[in-house]
Amino acid sequence: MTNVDTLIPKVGVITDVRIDTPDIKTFRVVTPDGKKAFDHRPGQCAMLSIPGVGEAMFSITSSPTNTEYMEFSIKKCGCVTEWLHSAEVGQQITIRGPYGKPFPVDDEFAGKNLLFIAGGVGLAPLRSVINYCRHYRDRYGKIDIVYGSRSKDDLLDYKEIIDEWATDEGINVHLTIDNAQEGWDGHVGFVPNYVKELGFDTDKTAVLCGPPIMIKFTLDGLYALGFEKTQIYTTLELRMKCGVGKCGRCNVGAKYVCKDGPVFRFDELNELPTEY
Amino acid sequence: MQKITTDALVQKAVELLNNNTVSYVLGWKKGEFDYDITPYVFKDEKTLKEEFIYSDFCGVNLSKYLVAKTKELAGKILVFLKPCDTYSFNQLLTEHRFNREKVYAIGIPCEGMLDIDKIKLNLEGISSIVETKEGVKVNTLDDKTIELEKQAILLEKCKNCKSKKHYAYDELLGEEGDVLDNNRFDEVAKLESMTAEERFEFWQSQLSKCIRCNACRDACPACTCEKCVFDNPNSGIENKSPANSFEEKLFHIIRAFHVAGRCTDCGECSRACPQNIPLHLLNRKFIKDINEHYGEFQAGLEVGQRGPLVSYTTEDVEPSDVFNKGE
Amino acid sequence: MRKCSLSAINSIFEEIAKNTMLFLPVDNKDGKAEYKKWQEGFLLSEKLNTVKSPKEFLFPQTENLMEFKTSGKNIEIIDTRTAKEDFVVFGVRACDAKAFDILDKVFLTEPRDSYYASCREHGTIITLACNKPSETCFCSAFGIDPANPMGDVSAWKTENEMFFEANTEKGEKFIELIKNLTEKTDNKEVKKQKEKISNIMKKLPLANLSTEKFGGGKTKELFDAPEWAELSSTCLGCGTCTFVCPTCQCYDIKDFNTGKGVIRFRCWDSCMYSNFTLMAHGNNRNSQKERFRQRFMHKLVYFPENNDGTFGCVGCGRCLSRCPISMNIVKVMKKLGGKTND
Amino acid sequence: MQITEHKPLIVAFCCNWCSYAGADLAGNNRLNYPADVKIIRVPCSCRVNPMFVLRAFQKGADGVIICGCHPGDCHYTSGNYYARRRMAMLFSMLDYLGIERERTRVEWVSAAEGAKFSATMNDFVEKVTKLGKNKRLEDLRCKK
Repeated sequence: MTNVDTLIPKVGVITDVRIDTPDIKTFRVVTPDGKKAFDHRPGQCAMLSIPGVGEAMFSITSSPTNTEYMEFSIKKCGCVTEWLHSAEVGQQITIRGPYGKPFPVDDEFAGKNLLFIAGGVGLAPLRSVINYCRHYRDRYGKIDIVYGSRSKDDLLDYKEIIDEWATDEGINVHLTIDNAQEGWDGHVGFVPNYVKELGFDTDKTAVLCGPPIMIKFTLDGLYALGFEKTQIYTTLELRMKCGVGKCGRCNVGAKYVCKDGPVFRFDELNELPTEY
Repeated sequence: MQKITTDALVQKAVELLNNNTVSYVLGWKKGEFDYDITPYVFKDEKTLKEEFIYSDFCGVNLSKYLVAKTKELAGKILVFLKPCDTYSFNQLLTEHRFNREKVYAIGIPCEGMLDIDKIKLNLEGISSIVETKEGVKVNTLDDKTIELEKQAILLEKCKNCKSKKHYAYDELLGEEGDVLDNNRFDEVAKLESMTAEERFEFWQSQLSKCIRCNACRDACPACTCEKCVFDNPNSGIENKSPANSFEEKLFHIIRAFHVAGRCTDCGECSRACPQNIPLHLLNRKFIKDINEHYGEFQAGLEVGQRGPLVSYTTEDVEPSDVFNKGE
Repeated sequence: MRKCSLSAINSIFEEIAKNTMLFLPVDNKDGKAEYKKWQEGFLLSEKLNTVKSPKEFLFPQTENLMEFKTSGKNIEIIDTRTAKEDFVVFGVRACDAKAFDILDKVFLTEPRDSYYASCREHGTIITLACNKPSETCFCSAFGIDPANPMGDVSAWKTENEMFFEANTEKGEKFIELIKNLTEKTDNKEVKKQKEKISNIMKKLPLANLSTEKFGGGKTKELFDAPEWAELSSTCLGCGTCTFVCPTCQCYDIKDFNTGKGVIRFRCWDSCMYSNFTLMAHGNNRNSQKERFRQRFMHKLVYFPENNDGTFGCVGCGRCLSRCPISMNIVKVMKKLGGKTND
Repeated sequence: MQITEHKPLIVAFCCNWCSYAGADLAGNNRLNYPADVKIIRVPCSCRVNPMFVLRAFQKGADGVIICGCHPGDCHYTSGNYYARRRMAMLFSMLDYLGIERERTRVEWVSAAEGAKFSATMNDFVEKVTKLGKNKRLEDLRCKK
C-alpha cells in the first residue's frame, strides 16, 4: 500500500540542542536529508516521538518563514520530554504534523496592533507568531511583548529577545521576573500585575499563553483595561494521541484541541465547558 | 430463616438518618427493570422510601465504596453488609483503607444472590421477575411465565457460599447465620487433577475471552491501590489491551497474585466480568494453596490479621515441594 | 429480493466461506453469542445479539500500526500495513450496522484512517432483522428500525425461510454469489415479518425513551447538571461499557519494545479510565464524575453537534446488561431528560 | 528435516550475597555451567517480583530459576523466607495454568557452594532443554 496515513510519522534528526533554561531546551529538527519536515502556520503543533518511549504533541516554536528547519522549545516534565532532554545532536526521532488551527495571522491579526503576553515556557508557541509578524513587519501595527518567568535564568530565548526583538523598531519588550535577583535591573513581579501596571490601550489584539493561573489573572486584568473577549487569543494543551480528532481524548465540549484548536479566541472558549 | 424485607431496611435507615446517627446510607437502588440494581448513596428519607431495594439481585459488595465515600463525604455512613461483605469490610480495615468511626455497619442476611445472565441464558425479553419460595417466576415480553429454580440461577459466588455469619457490624438485622460447609475448592481440585495440557487449554480458552476492561480489578474490594501497577506508565506493564495470550495471562496472574492472602473470596471479580471468565478460580487456587501449605487462613475474619504472604515460618514448604503433594 | 429455506442456510455459509472469510454469531460454551469464523458445523446463533459488538472487525481491539528499528542514533520506520483479505460478517443487527456508520463518520473523515478504511473496504456486512427485540433494546430512540437493518445486504428470517435484499454494490455481488442457492421472491412475507417486529417494538419498556433533551448545542444546559454527581457516584471506572459498546471508538497509541525493535500499536481506550487524559502536569478530568460525564456527553451532545445531529449511541443495550453495577445510558437519559418535565 | 537441538534461554535471578557469589566461585573453580544461563543479580531473592519472572518468559526465557541464600542465612535476616512463600505460590499458579512446572525453580545456593551452583544449573538446563521451547508462556511479538 502506498497511501499515507497521518499516524505514520517521518524520521527527523536533531541537529542542534540549545539549553535555554535549567529545564527548557530548544531542539532543531530536520529530515535526514537536511530539509524541513513539512510546512506549518504559526501556532500549529507537531507530534514528536521516540520509539519505545512515547509520542507527544509540541508546538512548533520556529516561524514558518524559517524554511530550513523547525524548532521546538521543550520543558522537561514527563517521559518523552525527559528522554529528549538527554538526547544529543544527531539523534533521530520521529515527527508528524502539522496539527491544529493556526493563529489568524493573515486575516484577523493583519493591520492590528498586537500584544503578546507569555509566562514561562508559554513563550514557545508565541515565538512562532512573533517572528512571523517580525518577518512581515509592515502588515502589522505596533507590537508589545510582555514576558515573565520565575527568574532571569528561566527566561526562554533571552538572547533573541534582547538582541533581536527589543532592537526592532515598533516592538516594545517588557520583561519581568517573579522575585528580585542579583544582576536583574528590570521589572520584578507577576505577569498579570505587570500587564495592569503597563495599562495597555484596547486598540490591540492580545495573545496569551502561560500557566492556567497566569492566564486567569491576566484575563481579569485585560478585561479591567477594557479588552473584549473577541480581542484575546490563547492556545490550549491537553493529552493527545492521534492529533486528528479521532482518538477522542483532547476534547473540550464538542471541540477537539488537536483539530479545532489549539488556538482559541476567548469568546469561543467561553462557549465551551471549563474542562481544560 | 425469615427473609428480611426492603421495608425493614428502609425503616431502619430512615430511623438512623432522622436521629442523626448517620448522614448517608450506602445501599442499593432500583433500576429500570427488576434486576439492574445500582449501588447508591442515599441522602434523604424520600429517595430511600421510593428507590431503596434489597432483593435477590443485590449482589454488589458495598464494602469497597467505603474507601472512597468515607473520604468524600463529611458525615457518618450507614452501610448494609451481607455476610460475605463483612469479610471484605474487615480486610479493608486491616489494611487501614477507611476510618471505622465514619461507618455504621448493619449486617443483613443473604439467601444467595441471583445471576441475571443465567436467567437470560434460555430466554430473552423479560418484563418482570418475581421472587418465589423456590426461585423466581419470570414473565416475558411475549406474555409467557417461566419458573426457575434458585440453585440453577445463583451467582457463581453464591453457589458455594462459605458463610451466612457476619464478622463485622454495629447492628444486625434478621437472624445470624452460620459458617457453612462448602465445597468451593472442588472446582480448583478438579482442575489440579487434570494434566498440564488440559489445564493450559482450559485457561487459554477462558483468558482469551478477556477484553481487559479492568472490571475484575475495579470491582475487587481488595484492589484499592491509589495507583494500580497496570495504570502506571512507569511500571513497564501498563498495557491497556489484551494484545495477545501472554498479556492476558500476565494480567490475570498478577491481578490474582496481588490480592493473594488478602482475597476474602467474595467473588466480585467473576460477577463483574462481562465475559464470564471464572476468575474466582484463580483466587481460590491461591487460597487453597495457602490453606494447604501455611495453615487454614480466611482473610477478613477479624481486623488486624497478618496475611500469609506477609509472614513466614522457618519451616515453610520448599517451592519445589508444592508440586509434589499427593502425587 | 431473494429467499432460501432455513435448511439451506448452511450451504449458503459454505458457499461464502469458499471464497472469503465468514464471521457470524454462534453460541459459545457460556451459552452466549459470539462472532466466530465459520466452519463446518457452526450454526447461526438464535440469540438476539453478541456480547461483544462487531466493531472489532473494522477497528480491532489491538492493531499494529508500524514498527521501528533503531540502531545507535538512527531510526527506521517500517510500514507494516498489508493488504487485507475480503471478509463477510453475517447476522449483524440493525443497531450494530448503524454503529458502523457512526464509526465511518469518525474514521473516514479527512484525514482518513487507512487502517479502518481498508477493513471497511474489504468487509461485506450482511444484516439480519431482529425477530425478538428485548427489554434492553432502545434503538428506536435513535431512529433505528430493527425490522429494516441496513448494511450491504439486509436479511430477514421467518419461521422457515431467509430473505435477502442487496443495498449496495458489494451487496449485489454477494447476492450474485448465492444466486444458485436462492430463488427470486416478492416482499410479502418480509412485510408480514416487519409488522410483527414493529408490534413487539411498541410494547418494549424502553420504547418511549426520549432524546428530546439531548443533541448538539445542549452543552451549556447539561454540562453542569447536578445529576452527574449522583449518577456517577458508584461508577467503578472500569472500561466494560466502552469496550462492549459498538460505537465507542477512542483509542490509545502505545509502543511495545520486543527487544528486537519497537511495535507501535493502537488499542481501544476508555474515557472512563483515570489515565485517559492524564498528562505529565495534571489531569483535566480528575474525578470519575468528569470522566463519566464525558462518555455520555460525547454520545448525546458532542457527537451530534459535530455530526449533523446523529447520536453516538445506537441503543443496542449492551451496556445495560454488562455494567457490573448496572449504571447505563438509559438511566442517564431518563435522569437528565426528565429533569425539566417535573 | 534436520533436527537441531533446541538451545534454551535460562534466566537466573541470583541474590547478591550468596548465589551470585556462588556463581562467581563456580567460575573461579572452572566449574562448567551452560552459557545459556543468563544471570541477573538482585539484592535479595525477595527482590524478585512475580512480574520479573513473567517478564523473563515474555522476553524469551525458556526457564526461570531463582537462587538465594539458604533459609536462615539471608543477609537481610528474612528476605528469602518471604521469597520462598511468594515463589511457591507463583510457581504453583503457573503450574495451575498449565505451564510446565520444570520451567521454574527456586534453589538455595550459598557463597561457598560453587559446585552446587554449577550442578543446579546443569540439571536445570537439561530439564528445560527436554521440555523444548517455551510455548505456553511466550509472547510472539518478541520472537520474530
